Amino acid sequence: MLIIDKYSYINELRKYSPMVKFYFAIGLMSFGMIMNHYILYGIIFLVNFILITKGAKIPVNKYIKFLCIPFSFLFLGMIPLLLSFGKETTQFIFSINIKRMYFGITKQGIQEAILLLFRSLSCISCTFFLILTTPMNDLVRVFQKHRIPFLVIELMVLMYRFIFILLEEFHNLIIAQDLKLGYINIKSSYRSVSILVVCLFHRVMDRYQCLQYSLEARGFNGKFYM
Amino acid sequence: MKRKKWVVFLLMGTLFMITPRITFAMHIMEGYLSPKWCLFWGIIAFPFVLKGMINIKHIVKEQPKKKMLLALVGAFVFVLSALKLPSVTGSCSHPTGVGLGSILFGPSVMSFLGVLVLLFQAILLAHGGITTLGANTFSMAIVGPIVAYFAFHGMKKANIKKDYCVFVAAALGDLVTYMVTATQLALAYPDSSLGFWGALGKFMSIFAITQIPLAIVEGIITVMVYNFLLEC
Amino acid sequence: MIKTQGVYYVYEDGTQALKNINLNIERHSIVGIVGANGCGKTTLFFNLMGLLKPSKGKIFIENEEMKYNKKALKNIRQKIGMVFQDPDKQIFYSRVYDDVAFGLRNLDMEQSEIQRRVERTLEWVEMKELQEKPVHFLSYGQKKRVAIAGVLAMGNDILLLDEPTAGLDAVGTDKIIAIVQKLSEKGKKILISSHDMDLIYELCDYVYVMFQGNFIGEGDPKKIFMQENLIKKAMLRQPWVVKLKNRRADL
Amino acid sequence: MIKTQGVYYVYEDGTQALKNINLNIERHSIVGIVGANGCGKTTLFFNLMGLLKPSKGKIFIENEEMKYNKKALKNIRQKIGMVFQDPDKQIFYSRVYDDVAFGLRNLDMEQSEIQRRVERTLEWVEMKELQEKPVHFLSYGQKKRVAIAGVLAMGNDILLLDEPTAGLDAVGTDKIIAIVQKLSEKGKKILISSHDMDLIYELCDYVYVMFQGNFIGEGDPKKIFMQENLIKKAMLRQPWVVKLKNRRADL
Repeated sequence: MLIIDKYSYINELRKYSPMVKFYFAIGLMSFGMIMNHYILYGIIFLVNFILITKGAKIPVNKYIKFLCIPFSFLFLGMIPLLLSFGKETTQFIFSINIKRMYFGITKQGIQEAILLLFRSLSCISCTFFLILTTPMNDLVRVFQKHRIPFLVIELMVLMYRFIFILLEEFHNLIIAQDLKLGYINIKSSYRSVSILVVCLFHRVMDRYQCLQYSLEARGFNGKFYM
Repeated sequence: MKRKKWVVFLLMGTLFMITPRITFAMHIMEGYLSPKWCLFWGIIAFPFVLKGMINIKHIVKEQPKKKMLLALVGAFVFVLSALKLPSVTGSCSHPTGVGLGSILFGPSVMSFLGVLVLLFQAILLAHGGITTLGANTFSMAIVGPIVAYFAFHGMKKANIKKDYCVFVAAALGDLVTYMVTATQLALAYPDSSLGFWGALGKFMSIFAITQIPLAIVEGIITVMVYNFLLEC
Repeated sequence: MIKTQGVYYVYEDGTQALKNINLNIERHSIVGIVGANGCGKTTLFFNLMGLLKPSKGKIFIENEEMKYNKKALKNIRQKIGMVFQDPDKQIFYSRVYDDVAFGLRNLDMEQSEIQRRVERTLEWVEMKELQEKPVHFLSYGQKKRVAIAGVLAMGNDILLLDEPTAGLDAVGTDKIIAIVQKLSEKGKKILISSHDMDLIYELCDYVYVMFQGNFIGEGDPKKIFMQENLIKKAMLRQPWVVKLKNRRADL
Repeated sequence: MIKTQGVYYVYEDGTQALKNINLNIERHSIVGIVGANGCGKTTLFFNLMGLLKPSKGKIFIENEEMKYNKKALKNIRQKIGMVFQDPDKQIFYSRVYDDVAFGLRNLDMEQSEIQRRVERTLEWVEMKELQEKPVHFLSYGQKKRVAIAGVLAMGNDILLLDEPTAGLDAVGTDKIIAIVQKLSEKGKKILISSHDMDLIYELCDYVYVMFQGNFIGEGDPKKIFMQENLIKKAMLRQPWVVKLKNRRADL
């Protein structure tokens, strides 16, 4: 259902130690950010690209699709960097005059934007390496070894399980609404969305009731051990 | 009454037209902030999250089964954030769920669960990021919920009609979240000649102003949800 | 009314869910699709409803090729209705009446017409007296009938029923069978997916046997279910009535 | 091992769910409880597990009256295990191993012993090869087997199975039947609630017929299911094998 999660279980690097993968990804990301050079960022991106597509055997077209997920933010966030104000025209490559101010694209802006683009792509590629090759259940073990509070671990483990249950319920309800033309126009869409949220909320509470019984039946003693 | 509704819908429609099509995944992405700012926002967010965690620890100490409820609520918020709010232009936006969550569960629970939700979003959806977790937590899980919570309860105390309280809380929670995001970006990338304020203007116009119609949508839907919840 | 031509469907992760599906329900009134859990029955239904788009092949609804724009889909939804296996996945209102009225309200129908339709449909599935009840007070079988009413109210000509009797007791099953037969008499076309062989044997006048995304057999249920090897290959079990006949023949 | 004496149960909203239930599974190994949806089977199981407390009447576990303090309940959980109808409501971990180990870890067992037990149990239900898969990738039937493993790992002597085959296809059902038979051979007592008459007929050596919270009949399945009127009153259907026999007698 969540495609990144799916790949994290079926990729070819799944069997390697999650600890190694975790330190590799975080280490590479931090190293790049500290050195802050766009050639290094480029190299990191390429290394991860090869590891993900050749090592983990994630199809190239799928990986490119994944890279598009954060693209909208990247695109929107770049605009303010590229555009800037100034009192003189000299610093601008292209500008328009508004009263006594100039507004346009500066060389510095382009440089800044390019560096940011490289940094973001290199960092996101490290994250992708980690999340596409290491399933959540392995990551939890890594967190556990780093002495993250036990309560956090417990909640993460439970949440991970419940997310898929609720997500399935959620998708089914949306399909059922769609089949009854629930999203045919804006008015019905609003009605559908709000009833969907309410329905899901009630389901959450009902589920809690049922889970309490089965928890007790299984001899729960207060802790969700790992 | 019916006519009034149509006026509202018409207004909404026009607002939608001017909203850009790309309006989802507004968490600050991986690598967007320099290490300095990552750390800074992490440190700022930490005490709030810790407070939330201590509160929750008290609850689950008395009733360990409540852990399940918290995890269910966390999963619920995660799933809501994957919800697509429909709009006229055919584009979609994701609600923050900040207002609803804050009204239903209180801001301190939200700040702690919020971190977990953001972490899951980074790991399972590649929305946001690990390095920017602190910054995103501060905007989505701390400031947004607190503003929504106080807006709701402040207005309720002033005997304002419930619907308006809910609407303002949800819309404001959404809007403030993105205003904080814009501020965070402006701090990290000040304008070369106009400095922070210049940058704030630029980022606000992209990350906050375009969010106004979406905040209104979220407000309306939250009101509908709230009323349905009261009904049953 | 529904026809498919070499339909294939591949999921995002590469799983082949449907392979060369050729379905034609034109000359039959109640058609069954039998297969083990996970053989692709639901995926096929989702393709027929236009919720999923075939990776290859064509689907025809009333001799027109299926299109996937909003207007075309709106049309399809008014022609074909689908009832899910689990009624909880299809019922979202807490009041029976509201739930059945949901689809009609989306069509911007007049209040009085909605009421007329909802009441008639609820009468039809024998749920009229319970229309004011909250859904969570209903039994599983009653919920199932509410879900069917919600789809029927739309007035579709073709109905897809996904495992309509799963989890129901004898009485619940009988009620569903009666509803399906009544619908068929009214001229509706019905497509049922199930792994309940007895049900399919009793109801259908044509049957497709599905296995791992393929149709591995089709024909008159009376003949199909006699082919022990085919049924075994599909990981199914012969209907009891057929077993009975076979044993009698042995005597 | 389990015995009840005039057990009544009334829900908070006033619904009488159980009326004068007298159950005794001492002399039988696989006992069936049959009844239509909503007749009170699950409520009875919850009472036997100590999850609900009877409004009136007594429950005996190994000749001791059930107590409801923490220690007594902990004891009961080690003697009786229950598999719920919906595995999604019983499985807490997405890692199969962790879920099966859950009950054992609650008992503060040693790590090596836990591992031994979990692996043996998973082998037992034929889920060993799938243990690396997360629960959300498993089919319904596979989840069901994980849920059973989680209960079996505890090594209880008595097992309650609530609708163990609901929603399963022929292959899934056969696997559950095989598991139940193997368990019974190992000397475990098993109590199955179901409305699948064929299943109960095949498996059980004693059966209770339940209707609206009452036991309206009990005895050897071979005899009980011959009483057509009783079965009809309970809103059930005779097993096919019995129908077959009757027809043969008619010949």
